[in-house]
Amino acid sequence: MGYGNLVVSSSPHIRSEETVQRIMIDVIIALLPATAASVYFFGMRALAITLTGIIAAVAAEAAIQKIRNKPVTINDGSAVITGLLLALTLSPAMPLWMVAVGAVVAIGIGKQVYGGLGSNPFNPALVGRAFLVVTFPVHMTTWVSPVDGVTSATPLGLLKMEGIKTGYMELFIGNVGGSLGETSALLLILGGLYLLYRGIIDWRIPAFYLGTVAVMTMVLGGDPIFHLFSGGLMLGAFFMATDMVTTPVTKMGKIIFGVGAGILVVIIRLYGGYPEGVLFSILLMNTFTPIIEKYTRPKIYGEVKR
Amino acid sequence: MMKNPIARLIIVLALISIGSGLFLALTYTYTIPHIEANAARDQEVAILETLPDAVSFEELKNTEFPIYVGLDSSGNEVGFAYVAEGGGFQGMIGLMVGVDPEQEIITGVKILSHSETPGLGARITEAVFLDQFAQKSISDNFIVKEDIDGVTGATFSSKSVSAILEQTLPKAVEQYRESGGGK
Amino acid sequence: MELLLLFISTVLINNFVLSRFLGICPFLGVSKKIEVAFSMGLAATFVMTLSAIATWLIQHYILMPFGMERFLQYGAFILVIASLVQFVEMFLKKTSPALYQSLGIFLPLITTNCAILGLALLSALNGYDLITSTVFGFGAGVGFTLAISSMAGLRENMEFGDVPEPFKGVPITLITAAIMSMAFMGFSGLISM
Amino acid sequence: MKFGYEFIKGLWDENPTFRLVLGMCPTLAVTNAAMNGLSMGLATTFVLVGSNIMVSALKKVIPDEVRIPSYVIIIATFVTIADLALAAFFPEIYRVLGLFIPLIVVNCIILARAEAFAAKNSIGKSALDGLGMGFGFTWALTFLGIIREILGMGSVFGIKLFGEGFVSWIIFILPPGAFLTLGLILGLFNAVLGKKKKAQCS
Amino acid sequence: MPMNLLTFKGGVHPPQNKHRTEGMPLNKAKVPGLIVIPLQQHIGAPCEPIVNVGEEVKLGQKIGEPKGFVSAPVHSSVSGKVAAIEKRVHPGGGMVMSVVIESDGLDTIDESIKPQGKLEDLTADQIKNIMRQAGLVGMGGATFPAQVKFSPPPDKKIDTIILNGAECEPYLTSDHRLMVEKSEDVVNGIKAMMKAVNVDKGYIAIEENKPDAIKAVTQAAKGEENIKVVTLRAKYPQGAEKQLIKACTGREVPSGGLPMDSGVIVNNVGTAAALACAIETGMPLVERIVTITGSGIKEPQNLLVRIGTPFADVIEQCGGLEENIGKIIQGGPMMGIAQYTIEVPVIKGTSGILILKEEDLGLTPELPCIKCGKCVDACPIGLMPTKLDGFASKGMRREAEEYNAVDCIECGSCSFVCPAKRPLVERIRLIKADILAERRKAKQA
Amino acid sequence: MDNTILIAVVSMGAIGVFFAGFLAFASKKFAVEEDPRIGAILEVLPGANCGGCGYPGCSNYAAAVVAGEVECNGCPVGGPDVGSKVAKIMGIKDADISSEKMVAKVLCGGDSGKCENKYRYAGVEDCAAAARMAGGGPKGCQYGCMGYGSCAKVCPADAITITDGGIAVVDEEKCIGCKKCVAACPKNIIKMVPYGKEAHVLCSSPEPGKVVRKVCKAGCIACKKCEKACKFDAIYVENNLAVIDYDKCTGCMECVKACPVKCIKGDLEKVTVAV
Ligand SMILES: Cc1cc2nc3c(=O)[nH]c(=O)nc-3n(C[C@H](O)[C@H](O)[C@H](O)COP(=O)(O)O)c2cc1C
Ligand SMILES: Cc1cc2nc3c(=O)[nH]c(=O)nc-3n(C[C@H](O)[C@H](O)[C@H](O)COP(=O)(O)O)c2cc1C
Ligand SMILES: Cc1cc2nc3c(=O)[nH]c(=O)nc-3n(C[C@H](O)[C@H](O)[C@H](O)COP(=O)(O)O)c2cc1C
Ligand SMILES: Cc1cc2nc3c(=O)[nH]c(=O)nc-3n(C[C@H](O)[C@H](O)[C@H](O)CO)c2cc1C
Ligand code: SF4
Ligand code: SF4
Ligand code: SF4
Ligand code: SF4
Ligand code: FES
Repeated sequence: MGYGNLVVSSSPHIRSEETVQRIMIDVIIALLPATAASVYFFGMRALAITLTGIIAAVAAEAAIQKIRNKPVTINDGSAVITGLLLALTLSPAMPLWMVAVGAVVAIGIGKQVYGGLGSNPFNPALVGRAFLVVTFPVHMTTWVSPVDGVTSATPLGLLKMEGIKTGYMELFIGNVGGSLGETSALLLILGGLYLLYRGIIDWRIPAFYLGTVAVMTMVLGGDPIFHLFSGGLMLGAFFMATDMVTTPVTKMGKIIFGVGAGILVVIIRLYGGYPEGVLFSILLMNTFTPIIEKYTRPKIYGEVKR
Repeated sequence: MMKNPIARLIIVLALISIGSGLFLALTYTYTIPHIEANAARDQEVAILETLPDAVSFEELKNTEFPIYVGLDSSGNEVGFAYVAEGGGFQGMIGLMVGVDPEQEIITGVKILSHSETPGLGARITEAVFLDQFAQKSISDNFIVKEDIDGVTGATFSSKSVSAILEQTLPKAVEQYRESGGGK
Repeated sequence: MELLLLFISTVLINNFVLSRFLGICPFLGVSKKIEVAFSMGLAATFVMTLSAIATWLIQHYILMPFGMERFLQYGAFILVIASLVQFVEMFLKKTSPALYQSLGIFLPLITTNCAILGLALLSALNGYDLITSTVFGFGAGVGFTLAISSMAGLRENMEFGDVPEPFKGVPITLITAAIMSMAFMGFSGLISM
Repeated sequence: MKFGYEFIKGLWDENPTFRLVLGMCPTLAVTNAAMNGLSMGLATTFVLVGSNIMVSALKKVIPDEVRIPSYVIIIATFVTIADLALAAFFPEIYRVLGLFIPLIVVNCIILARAEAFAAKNSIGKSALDGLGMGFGFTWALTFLGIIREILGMGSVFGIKLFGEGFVSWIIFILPPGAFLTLGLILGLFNAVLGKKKKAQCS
Repeated sequence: MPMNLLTFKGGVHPPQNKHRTEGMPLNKAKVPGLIVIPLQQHIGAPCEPIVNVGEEVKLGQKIGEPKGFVSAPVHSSVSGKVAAIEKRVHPGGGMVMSVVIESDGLDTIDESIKPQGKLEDLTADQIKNIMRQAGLVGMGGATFPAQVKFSPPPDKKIDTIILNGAECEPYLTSDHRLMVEKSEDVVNGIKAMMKAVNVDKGYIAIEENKPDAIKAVTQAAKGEENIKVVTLRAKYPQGAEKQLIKACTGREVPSGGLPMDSGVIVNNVGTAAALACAIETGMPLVERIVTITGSGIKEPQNLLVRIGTPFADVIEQCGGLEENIGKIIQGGPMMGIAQYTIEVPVIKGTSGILILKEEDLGLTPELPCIKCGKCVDACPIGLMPTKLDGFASKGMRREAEEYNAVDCIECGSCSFVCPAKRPLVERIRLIKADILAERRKAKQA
Repeated sequence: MDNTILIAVVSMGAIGVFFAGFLAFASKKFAVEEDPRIGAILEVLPGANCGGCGYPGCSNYAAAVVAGEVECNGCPVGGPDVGSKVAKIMGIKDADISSEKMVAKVLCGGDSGKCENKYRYAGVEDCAAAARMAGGGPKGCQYGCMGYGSCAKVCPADAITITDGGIAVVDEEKCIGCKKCVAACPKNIIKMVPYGKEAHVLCSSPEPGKVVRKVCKAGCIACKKCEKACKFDAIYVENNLAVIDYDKCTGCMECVKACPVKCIKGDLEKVTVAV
């Protein structure tokens, strides 16, 4: 009675409610306030860039999976995040076709060529951005002011090239030149806290990343508050350095990742040729992620010393 | 048994080496005049370009870095050119700087070597950028965006050139004067 | 300070593999396992440091005095490097078999690696003094080790991803190198400020 | 027929760049423009042919123990000749290729052909082999150079292809672009032509 | 929540789902007409039948004689006639020789059954003998013969007995009810155990979510200075013996070792109660408490079931199945074994029968690992399940071994938390089996 | 300028002499013994030491080939020529002595039309994993092929396919006889049989006919009709299962015709011996 149609499988027979899709949707939710703020500050142009980024990323994902004869998995939401995050790192003055190129590169070279979700060693959105920076450096460094819409440098650019420091309050609210998503630290922190609350990101990476930047700038005679709230640091710390795919899975590994990225940002910002170092710091740490992971394996219960 | 092969080994390798040495030496003797001529021409072009009034030059002895005194057709000193070096965006930037010590102005700047980004930082080699320095006083600060228009998208490289000039000019003039220039 | 800057610059900014394209063959070939890659890097660092010294001596005490640096340089350098490597290999084999097992086996590969000859030539070209040459050689080795080890880490993980068949092996490694190279561009401008 | 194959094989079947994936350093370093790729290819071809001929001619004389050093000396000789000649007569090209001319000495292709082919075959065949391999290398480098130059500067052999509006993709003439272009092209070749089948040990 | 609850590192919090049966008093299950007693209900060598088809047997009569040291006898749980001795489906997986007995409904007790005297008068060896004769095996699920556990090699000094009342598996409440209703037996059992190996430290460890059990056992253990009732944090797999030992004693069982390597013997509270019962009445292990629960059963219950009762009979007493049944599991949802037929009998290790409806199965396809690290954080052993999963799916045995695959206790925490729904333990089990097979081969060679 | 030539010739000569002497001395002083095959392989390898094979140098690659870690044609410089030479060096040592080509055969014919599943299996698509489940896997017959393709996954020659009916079949032509599948099958139903033999008993159940008939329409019921039909004593029933002695089998296909459940398979078109 009742059998013949029973399911048999290996234990465990129950699974947690959490799914990949749910995680991705949460990240998108967490990014919404900052996205909305960018539209508020920069107008429809920001919206157009955001949508271009998302659509191009999703379309590239679907197209490549079609070509490869693999199931199309665009509804897991990861391509949306990639497109959105890429858009948030771009200048509002960016030509739309370049945004699309960046998104296609992000998905194609940053993700699908490695086998798609979960297999990419580098953060796809940052691969896209890095490609754009190296390909179209002039466009990538032309910023407009949200106040009057004319060309203006970012606070970090101003500091590096002209030695001018922007006020804290403007940084915090987001009333400054820069990329779509790096303007308002406040809303980014809000999104980050939401992700922490939902248990999606681990506190270690943002905490050690930001902490290291603060301590290092202080030690090297910079202004920690200015550096924490300017540039893409908040966006990077809460949304990019936390991309689980490209960061270590171990707790100790996450700490090392955060500290390493923090050191790199400060070095590049204070001593390097670029005003901003978040992009490079995360990509560089992505490079070392496998090694970090390999040498920070958790202690095993009852480990026998050999 | 053992002796023979080793001897052969040594002899063959020696012969090949000797042949190679011979061959190379011949090639060398044949090409070296051309190579030296090329180098000399490059140097001459660089020096004379930065010293528009000069037609020939002489190298000053015992200076920290190369300094060349420019002479006009009648053999009078019309200024000097020196080689300066400093860090750029990707690597070192080498400059030839022409100076008129009388008027204390720059007569010309030329990039000898650099490894800046092609199409970006590399545009510091273009006349539009470099010509701005000519006729500027040697005590100038060459502040990019104020005194000098930087290359778009390559503020860093532009600033590097300015910085090299600012740092080396006084020293060059001093060396020039110490080594007996400007009499 | 000068030396420290040179060191940093050779390791990070002008990384031999990622921005000077030297030593690509072992970088592509011997970067499948972290341990192996790291040993390779160590061996290369060792040989690079030694040959930086050796070629400097040859350059300054044999070639230059006789005015032969322009045309006997390549042959002399490569022979010196080859015999040096061979000597080190045999020395290791004889004195420390354990060390030989972990490092020595990489030595033959290093001989025909353009990074080493490139190093010698660059150092001669830039007119470095002995100490600077040594630091340069050491830095180049460290940079090579850094690049090849992290590439090996990435490739170990790639085993588990579904890399499209045509891209498996060299192509994906090159694409990864491209991204690494972009990441290393972040260090641009470090020395000059 | 067989003689012809020694030449043809280097062009595709055993193309050093695309099939054997050898000599990657110069391939990546000098292909930022078509002209550079071409010149580097030709210089390498010169060395290849020269050393192949010499090695083949001396193959009976050279004892086994010193064959590698002998080959190295022979190769270094030809490289130095190429180097001097370029410096004397083509200073512009020499400046661009710079360091990579002497590095031909350690280009695996050359030693490999000397060992694997010239040491076992007649002078004529060896010369053809060297020429084929060299041309294979040359076209591959030129091909990469053309692609990178078009994308990175909008020109081929220095001739501008597009109007003022063209935005050049600088990455392609920078180090990352070298890796990227070669990686993508190798992948695409594999995709279109099928991967080299690995036979089995029986 | 008290601050100093004992616990371990890692672990997960699956929904408990114990509310339906935790307050339900024990009921005796009806004795079915046909009983199927597998000759192997323990880890180790199977028994040989010592009865023949057609023979009359009595309640408590030994019908299977153990072969080998690591083995345990089986007894008839009813009186009646042997109907067949044949291979039958076993809840553990395969087909096992079983004695099928037609019950006469009289429960005539075998004459060998008699009280074994007072605990104070028994020697250690006598207690161990009672364990052996009663066919006592671990009732926590592993069914390891009890007396074997209590006969450690002389060089292993045992100083602590821990009774495992954690019952960390969701849904199950059989230990919980046992501790509430038979707390005296539990305490007597641990006393006997402590005497059997001559130790003076005993813990009864219970998760915080069973306050009534904690109260009852504490009450029963009053005056026993050597026995400590400890409260554990409710977290899965708190009941796994290595985690329990860590929580209670702070010691870690060395990798590859057994609890006795750290001086501890861990037993289920049910094992202790059965021992107490065997000493008091002489009755061997012929019945046990089973929780029948899950979304697919009409009336969930805790039943005292005779060993050998087919699942079908037990289910019928619980009001039968709901519509659209998807899975029938012996044991809990985290470690239990899925069945394909309800012909299988209740055996000594059957702590529960869990029946899930199709819609509760959560059969989602596996996605690529997103390296979220949740499995790494969850693993109570400190393994890296995501890596092991990768190694296992590529058949990379050496690497898996290097990453300590054999230390996996197969608790399933990793599979449970994985958002990509990867079958992590499943693959780890495979590679682990592979490694162990390889090691055996190497040992033989 | 003459000076230059003189110096060059002399110094190069000196370097040559030094180097040759050094090498001669070294090769005598530091000789090492190793597997002669390593030397033999090293001999045919190009010796470029380029690392293209993934090993740090030619000698390491050679050692790896001899250790069986890597295939013979892993050297990109040498290409196929060198590959086949290396294979020859390896092959001479390892060549199979038996001349008859053996191929793998999956001895189960109970596809989904003939043998129904006991339940739905929801787990890793892997035979070893499925075989651990209750009842030895979902297959009605616990001895039968479950079709999750563990054998196909390990086959280096791509010789195994899973039919629509969910059982594995080996392509005789592609099979290279490596036996990897035999080791991979948890049901132990892949056996090596001589290539070209036509008749095979496609059942592995040792259960009595009564039990077999209950779960599978294509299983051997041990009726012994084949035994009687065979004129060459080449088939016999043992442990409730018909077994063919391939040494005796002539391919007459009489057993195939005689089997009532059609579990002996053979192409009747290809009768090799007339009776
Ligand atoms: C922003 C933030 C910072 C935290 N910092 C710390 C900390 O420095 N040390 C700590 O032990 N827990 C800290 N926590 C608490 C953790 O959320 C949590 O309790 C802890 O990581 C759990 O450890 P486990 O992952 O090992 O279970 C922090 C939490 C947040 C949200
Ligand atoms: C690939 C690439 C190459 C670059 N090369 C140079 C360079 O050669 N010189 C330079 O000053 N900046 C270079 N930059 C730096 C940026 O353009 C930098 O933001 C710029 O120095 C500051 O911008 P601004 O000139 O518009 O103020 C490069 C950036 C990238 C991405
Ligand atoms: C993941 C896991 C969870 C376990 N949970 C429990 C449990 O909740 N209760 C229990 O008594 N035994 C549990 N066990 C079994 C114990 O590890 C141990 O085998 C048992 O307590 C020993 O007692 P026994 O021999 O009397 O059964 C669990 C084992 C594992 C591997
Ligand atoms: C917390 C979190 C952060 C993420 N950050 C990024 C990101 O920075 N860039 C990106 O392309 N995708 C991001 N994703 C999406 C996804 O993980 C990413 O596309 C994978 O790297 C693709 O394999 C993020 C996802 C999560 C859950
Ligand atoms: S790896 Fe093993 S011990 Fe760790 S969580 Fe998974 S099943 Fe449990
Ligand atoms: S829980 Fe799942 S998705 Fe997360 S790291 Fe582990 S295996 Fe990967
Ligand atoms: S033959 Fe064996 S391994 Fe192959 S599919 Fe069938 S059961 Fe699986
Ligand atoms: S695994 Fe080997 S024996 Fe089996 S079918 Fe494939 S080639 Fe034949
Ligand atoms: S060409 Fe082989 S290492 Fe550079």
